[in-house]
Amino acid sequence: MAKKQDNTITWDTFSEGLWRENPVFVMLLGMCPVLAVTNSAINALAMGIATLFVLLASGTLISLLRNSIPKQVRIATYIVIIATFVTIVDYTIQAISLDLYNALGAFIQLIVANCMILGRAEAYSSRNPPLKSIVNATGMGLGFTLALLCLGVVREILGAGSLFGIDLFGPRFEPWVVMVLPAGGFLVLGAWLLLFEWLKQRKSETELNPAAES
Amino acid sequence: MSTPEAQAIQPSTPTGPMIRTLMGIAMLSGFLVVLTYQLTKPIIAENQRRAIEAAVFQVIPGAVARRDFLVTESAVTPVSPDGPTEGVLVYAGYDQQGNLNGVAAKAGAQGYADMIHLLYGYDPDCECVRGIKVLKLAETPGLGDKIITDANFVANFDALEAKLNAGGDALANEIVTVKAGTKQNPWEIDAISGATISAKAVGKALNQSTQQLLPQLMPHIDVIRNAPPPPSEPETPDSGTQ
Amino acid sequence: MGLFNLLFGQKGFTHGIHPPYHKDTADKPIRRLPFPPQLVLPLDQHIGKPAIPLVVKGQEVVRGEPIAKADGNFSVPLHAPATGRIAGIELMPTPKGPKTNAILIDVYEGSTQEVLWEQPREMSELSPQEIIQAIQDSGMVGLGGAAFPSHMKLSIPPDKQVDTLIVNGCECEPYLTCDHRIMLEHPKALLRGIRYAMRATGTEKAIIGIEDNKMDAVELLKSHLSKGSPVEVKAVETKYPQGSEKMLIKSALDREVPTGGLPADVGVVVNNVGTLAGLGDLLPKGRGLIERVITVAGPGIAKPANYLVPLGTPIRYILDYVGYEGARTEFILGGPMMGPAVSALDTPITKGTSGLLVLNEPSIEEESHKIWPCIRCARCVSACPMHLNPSMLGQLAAKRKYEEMAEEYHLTDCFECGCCSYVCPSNIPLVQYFRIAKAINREQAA
Amino acid sequence: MATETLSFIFLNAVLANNFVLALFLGLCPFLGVSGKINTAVPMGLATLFVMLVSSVCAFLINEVLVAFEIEFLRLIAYIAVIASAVQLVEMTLKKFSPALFRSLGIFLPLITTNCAILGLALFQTFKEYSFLQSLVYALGAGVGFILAILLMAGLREKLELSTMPSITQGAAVSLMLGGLLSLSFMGFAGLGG
Amino acid sequence: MDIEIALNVTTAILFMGILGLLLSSMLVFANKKLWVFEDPRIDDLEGMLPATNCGACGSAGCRPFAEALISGEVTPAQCTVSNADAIEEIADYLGVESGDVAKRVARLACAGGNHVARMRAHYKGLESCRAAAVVSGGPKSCTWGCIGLADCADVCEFDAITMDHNGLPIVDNAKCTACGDCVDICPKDLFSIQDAAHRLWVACKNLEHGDTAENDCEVACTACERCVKDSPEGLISIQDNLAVIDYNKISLASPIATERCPTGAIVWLDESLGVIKGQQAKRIVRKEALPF
Amino acid sequence: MSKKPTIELRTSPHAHAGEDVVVIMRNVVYALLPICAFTVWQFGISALALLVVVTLTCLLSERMFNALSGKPSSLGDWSATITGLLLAMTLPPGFPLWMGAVAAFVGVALGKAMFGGLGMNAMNPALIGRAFVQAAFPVAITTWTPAFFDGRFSQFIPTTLTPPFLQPPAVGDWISEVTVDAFSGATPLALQKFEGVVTDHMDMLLGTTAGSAGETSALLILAGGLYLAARRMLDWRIPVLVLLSAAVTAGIFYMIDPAKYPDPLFVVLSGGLMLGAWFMASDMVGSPVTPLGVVIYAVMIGVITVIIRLFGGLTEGVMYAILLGNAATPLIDQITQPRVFGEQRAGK
Ligand SMILES: Cc1cc2nc3c(=O)[nH]c(=O)nc-3n(C[C@H](O)[C@H](O)[C@H](O)COP(=O)(O)O)c2cc1C
Ligand SMILES: Cc1cc2nc3c(=O)[nH]c(=O)nc-3n(C[C@H](O)[C@H](O)[C@H](O)COP(=O)(O)O)c2cc1C
Ligand SMILES: Cc1cc2nc3c(=O)[nH]c(=O)nc-3n(C[C@H](O)[C@H](O)[C@H](O)COP(=O)(O)O)c2cc1C
Ligand SMILES: Cc1cc2nc3c(=O)[nH]c(=O)nc-3n(C[C@H](O)[C@H](O)[C@H](O)CO)c2cc1C
Ligand code: SF4
Ligand code: SF4
Ligand code: SF4
Ligand code: SF4
Ligand code: FES
Repeated sequence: MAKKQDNTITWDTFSEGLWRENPVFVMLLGMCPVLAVTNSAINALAMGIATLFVLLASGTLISLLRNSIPKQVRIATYIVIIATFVTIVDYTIQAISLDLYNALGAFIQLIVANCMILGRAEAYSSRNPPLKSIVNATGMGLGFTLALLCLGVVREILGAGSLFGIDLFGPRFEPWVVMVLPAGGFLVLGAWLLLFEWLKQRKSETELNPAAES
Repeated sequence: MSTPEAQAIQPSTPTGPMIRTLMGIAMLSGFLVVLTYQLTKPIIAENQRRAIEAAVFQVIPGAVARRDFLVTESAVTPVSPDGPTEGVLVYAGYDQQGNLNGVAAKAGAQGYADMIHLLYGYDPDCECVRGIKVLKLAETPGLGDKIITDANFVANFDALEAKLNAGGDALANEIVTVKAGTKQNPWEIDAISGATISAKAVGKALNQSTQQLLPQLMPHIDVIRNAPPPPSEPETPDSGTQ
Repeated sequence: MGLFNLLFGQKGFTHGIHPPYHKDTADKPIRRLPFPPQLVLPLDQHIGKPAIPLVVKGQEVVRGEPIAKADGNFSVPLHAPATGRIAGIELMPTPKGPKTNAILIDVYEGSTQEVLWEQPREMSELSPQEIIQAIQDSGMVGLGGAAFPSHMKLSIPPDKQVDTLIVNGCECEPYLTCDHRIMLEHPKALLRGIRYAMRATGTEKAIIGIEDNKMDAVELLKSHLSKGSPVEVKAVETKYPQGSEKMLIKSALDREVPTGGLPADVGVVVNNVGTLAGLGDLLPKGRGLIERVITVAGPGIAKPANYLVPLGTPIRYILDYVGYEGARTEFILGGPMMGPAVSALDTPITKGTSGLLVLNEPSIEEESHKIWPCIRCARCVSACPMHLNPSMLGQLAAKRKYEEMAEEYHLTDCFECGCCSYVCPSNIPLVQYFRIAKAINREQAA
Repeated sequence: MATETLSFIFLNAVLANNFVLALFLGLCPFLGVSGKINTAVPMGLATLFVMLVSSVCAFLINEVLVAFEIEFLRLIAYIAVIASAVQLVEMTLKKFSPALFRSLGIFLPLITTNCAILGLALFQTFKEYSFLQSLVYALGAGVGFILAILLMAGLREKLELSTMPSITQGAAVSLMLGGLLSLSFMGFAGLGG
Repeated sequence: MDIEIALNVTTAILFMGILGLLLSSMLVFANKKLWVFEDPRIDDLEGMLPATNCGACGSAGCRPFAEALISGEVTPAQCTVSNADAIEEIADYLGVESGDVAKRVARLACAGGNHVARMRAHYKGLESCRAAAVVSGGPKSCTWGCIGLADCADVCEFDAITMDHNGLPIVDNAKCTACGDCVDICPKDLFSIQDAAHRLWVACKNLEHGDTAENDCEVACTACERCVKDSPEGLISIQDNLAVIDYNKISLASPIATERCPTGAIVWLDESLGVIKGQQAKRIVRKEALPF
Repeated sequence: MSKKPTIELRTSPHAHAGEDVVVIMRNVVYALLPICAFTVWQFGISALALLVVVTLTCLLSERMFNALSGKPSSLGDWSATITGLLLAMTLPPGFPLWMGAVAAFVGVALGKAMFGGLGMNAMNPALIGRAFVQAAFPVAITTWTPAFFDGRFSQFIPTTLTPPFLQPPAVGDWISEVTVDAFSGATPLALQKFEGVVTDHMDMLLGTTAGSAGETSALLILAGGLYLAARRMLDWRIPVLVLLSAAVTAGIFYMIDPAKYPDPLFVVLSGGLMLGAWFMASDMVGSPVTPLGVVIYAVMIGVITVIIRLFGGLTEGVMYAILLGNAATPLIDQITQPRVFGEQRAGK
């Protein structure tokens, strides 16, 4: 783009990933982990943090190297860098807890293929200085984690009657098994999106209405 | 589409920098990854050992020490870095005194959603399965996972008969899963109503595995019985796992 | 294929509908209607270029005299339907939409209204070319409703071979009986007209297709035919839209007119019985088309019947004459399936008008149903004689995807018969949608 | 080495464990490119093609990795090789068959970094499939993807013509449809078990 | 043990090195041999365009317009949908002048709201002008006039058209991008795209004259020819009973032309005051619809 | 002319077959009522409560979504009533009422309202509701209770009145209390699949077996379906082809191994196939409009049903088969556009 380079870091640099350009709710990127591992809040959190780490680390490195990577090998380099950090995360999680590792399944490794990460590398880190990239990646990563949690919490509460593994409703609660199944993932995310759309429309209506009345 | 002059200029390919960058980055990655791998390897190995051990001790009541063996058609040999690599891996569990309490092996069968992988403990003395542990499960939570949580179902494996026939080439009675509440023989598994499929998969897995393993294992069971005590005394497992 | 075809082993067209026929006027002989005080004669009563007036305001004209001439080949002249004085050439409403120029004639009250202008000719001496010219001079257009200039239809382009003339006596529209009456009352004129048309087109064979609810007409016409006559009378299944030329050709000859094609592509010309009876009557006398038979019917009419009316009679006048009651009324020119409703009572009867149907309050209420969304019941699909997918077309139209309708769903093949709308339980005005779509596509193409 | 029969592997990948609807892989293109049947078809075909390519690549590389005992580099090696292979195919197409490129090729870059592809490569390795088994698995996964994306595209085209309330007109309805499809595919669970 | 690790590390690095070499060689090869030109600016420009693909610019959509921009066939300002900033950005990017295009808007040649124009019938069916128009030209007495069922407001993607309380569409000049959708949809061809700077306007299409026209609609052009006489020679003429303005001579126009119009069919459109009718146009105070 | 009439302008055709959506839908309800009545007679007040609660929830949800989207009430078109009745009929008679209400709400919300209401839905709302609760509460939805137990008109099945969000109690003890001979707790299908026991065909025809509330009496379903088919309110080809293709598929396997696979008549009479074929697969909203499409759709449903029944993890596959059929309908419609009259046949 022809836009002039703007190196100032603003609140927006950080917050756009949280809400305005939230990778999940707004951009619909990286959907697979979002739906696959959010059947419990703890998995969602772990996945979010892992992604955040990869986003941050690869973003930083790419931003640092951005001027010395020839355009033609750009993508290949980014992928290798991202894959490196994903492997690191993969082994780290195995070292921390095998149970968690088993619960997340192959999806840790699939972070490599998370469209969001390569997308951010391309669109942001390769064009901005490290500090700015870090701030932005943190925002994006947190936004992603937040979205995962939104799903994980709902799915765990309904699907297992617990939150972060803590039983909420006692043993007689009937869990809604569907929520932890694939279909539930789709439906809960769909429901969240509906909710946001509804809020958005209500907001724009209230913005319009006073004008119309006066 | 484009102006002629734009078409003419094919950007030159910076061969040197391209190769240098990609190779450099690749080697750097290789280094980083191998570093992580080496750093975490002992921890992960320890994690895995503990997980296996916990599972083995769980399915072999009373075991406190374990040794691994490879079962092949002709022999049973202890696992060692320079021993054979092919064969079925079994874990032998010994009690405090070094007596063989049982042998644990892996089994698997297609369940409702995906493969169910189990570890079961086989007691050569009573010729029965003494316990199972589900290693990997993708069944429906709340339904399929009853094969872990349902006490009645788990009780099936207190002593599930798996006796070889006279010829020693197959089970005397196939292990079968029967409808909940209709178990009559020691080689039958009472299914779980509502999760018949998962329960059947367990039965099928056990049947398949024992049918294949026992004819090879039993003739050589003494190799395991008489094996020297485990190389290094493992730390006493928590009492909870027993 | 319907039960009829199974039983009688006759090949017919598939799909179509069976609306209630209401042919109550079938036994009412054609009667003449008195002349109205003023006639309104639009210059474009036919498809093609409007005629060019030959008269000026204030001029006197006698009955039968040409008052407008054809503008080129794709046009026909107009003749004065009554003796009187030209009141002007003004914009007047027509059923087509915008007002168009029409010649107004103040009819002389005292006149005997004899036809005072004619040029008799000896038909047997005319060559096919001359017959065609005579037909154009008579101002004849398709009386079956389309008002397509008959001489154009009967001139077969040199690259086409036509072997059969099909005479359309189906009259499949409910209520209408004018064609039925013409067949019963003027069989001779009809057969004469058929002979002229066969000579003009050089066909060896003619088939008169009549729906089997008019067996009296079938018998009568058969009795007029000699053995070995090239003309054959064929009863076809009573089913709407049997009278559509594509369907009739399928039923009579088992030939399918290709999409976008004309009957001539399968070697056929189709003419309405009224058209041919008119030709049989007018050509020897050398007269112009100045009147036609229409069926006036419907629940709102006191004296439903078939009337011979001068062209240009405003429907207000007909209504006054036949007597009609009602406050909220729908006036339809033609049959209930295809006829357009008119928005002004000054609208005149034109060459293409085959009936005047009057629906008053109760019947209107019956028809005004709520529109529901398409429930995909597929009734329209199994009603459409053209085997289109009106359900899909309707849904696309509602979303204004007109191009897709034409390109992927054969919109252009729809001839607006109305079967789909008739059966639609959701009351979706499918045909209306299709007309809009076609209009817009036409405009876009232009 | 896994013992499953080829037909079981295929059917399982198409129906019971459909990559998109049961395993949650390849959702981005599934949601993104399912608006029209006309684009969903080439997308599906391109995915199938890439899956076959990457299945072969992954199998070969894995042999190398195992030989050198450097399995820990698997992820990097897989993704790098697959991405490059696909890019090579893409550029070759662009150069030598612009027509094919326009209909299929423009989807290739979208697919390269898509988790279904990598997932396939990893799963076939975890499951210790033989070469043939891997290929059949890839075929099944690809066909399953085509099935899912075609159904989705058909439904979405139909919805184009409906009068949906405004709040459901965005991405939400695609997800809901995905959910409903996923519910419907649950019927195949346990097939062959 | 340590040797093993060292070996492992070396293998790993070597492997990656070779892999990197292979991949980069491949990419080098690809870039040299398989390279196909595509102007990257097209994508950039497409990103800057509004992506409405409305076609008002005369191209088949935004991407073709971007291509035309690059080849210099068009100027950025010809995209009528982009706002001034966006056009500026595009011009900057290309290093060209944004170009000036006179603001054009859609204008309605009918003033016959339901308070002044008569209905001759009672239309029932689809609430759409197109639909009503295919039934005998619609229910309105004036068969040329606005049916008022809002097809134009429906199709306008820019929300530039609202229906007033008399059932007449009102164009918001600020929002109108002159895309022409309303021109296409109106079954009565009442809309046309006009220069916003043209002030003189005939808001009628009725081809009747005198009382007949006024019977249809109280604000119809009666073809009285007063505007023709009051204007400079040739600016206005009567064709088919309708006043027609020759916009080639628009510079001669002044509000004088509207002064003596008896019905107010010819109007002066003022930027701030809106529609101005002549002094002698009869005042219509009726607010509600005419009785049937 | 006496007085000046008001001219009405409407589009042609000015005649109409007269049978509108409401009439069709009302007749479907008529056809369903005998089945409902039989269900109540069979399972008592629990079934009645389920029917009422599910149908009312459907109606309320529909009304609520009408209000939310600012549309007029659409309860008058009876389609929500049909959804409710059919949904209730596919649930086990002792299904907890609160779960029934969830199913109804989800069915209307996800199955219908989300797409814009009547006619716009992609898949069968009743089955969406059922598929959802089947996935959410798989145990409850496979808990069957015996038909014609004593005291069914004075006593609820214990699971029926489970308080919202709680687990239904176990019914094993209660069943042995109310039944004299041992009730196996299984439907004919489950009996066949897991025990290899084939239920008497006559029992299934008459509906004296266990099963979902409304799927047990094949005879009444047939009668209702035939009534609608005779009045041309459903497309007879769909149910006939569904049943036929199911029977043929099953027949093939039966011929291969009669000991392992059930006979075709059993397949046709058991489970929800009858109800599904006559009342659900035939729902025109989710079925193709083209003649060839209808055939493909129906055969597909029949075959998938049998495949799931014989080889899948579940005992019954009709619901999934119909949902899949619905999902494939747009595609089927697209590829089976009929040959237009006069369109040149290839090679002719
Ligand atoms: C969403 C869903 C999940 C299911 N999950 C399992 C499962 O994990 N394990 C299982 O054995 N059956 C599962 N089933 C199948 C049935 O609950 C049950 O196996 C079947 O109806 C047999 O019933 P029975 O065990 O009472 O005879 C599931 C069914 C559904 C609808
Ligand atoms: C749906 C439909 C129904 C028609 N019904 C008749 C009819 O009943 N009788 C008739 O003469 N023409 C009918 N026509 C017109 C014929 O297709 C054909 O134009 C006419 O018979 C040609 O004769 P003509 O030019 O002499 O009018 C119908 C057309 C359509 C599209
Ligand atoms: C369908 C039909 C249409 C006719 N149209 C005309 C016509 O337009 N002009 C005409 O002079 N006679 C027409 N006739 C003939 C008249 O019925 C009849 O021959 C004529 O009115 C005799 O009246 P005359 O004694 O005034 O000649 C038509 C006949 C039929 C059957
Ligand atoms: C023959 C027939 C069968 C129907 N079957 C169903 C059904 O299975 N499920 C349902 O929700 N509605 C059914 N309906 C009603 C209606 O079509 C349904 O509410 C629509 O799917 C809602 O858009 C049926 C209607 C008819 C006429
Ligand atoms: S109006 Fe057109 S679409 Fe409808 S039935 Fe007739 S030909 Fe078919
Ligand atoms: S008849 Fe009407 S409701 Fe039925 S499919 Fe056709 S358009 Fe839809
Ligand atoms: S201007 Fe045309 S489209 Fe707009 S309301 Fe009037 S008639 Fe309808
Ligand atoms: S539709 Fe008409 S009013 Fe709306 S922007 Fe286009 S030209 Fe302007
Ligand atoms: S995250 Fe799986 S395809 Fe994008």
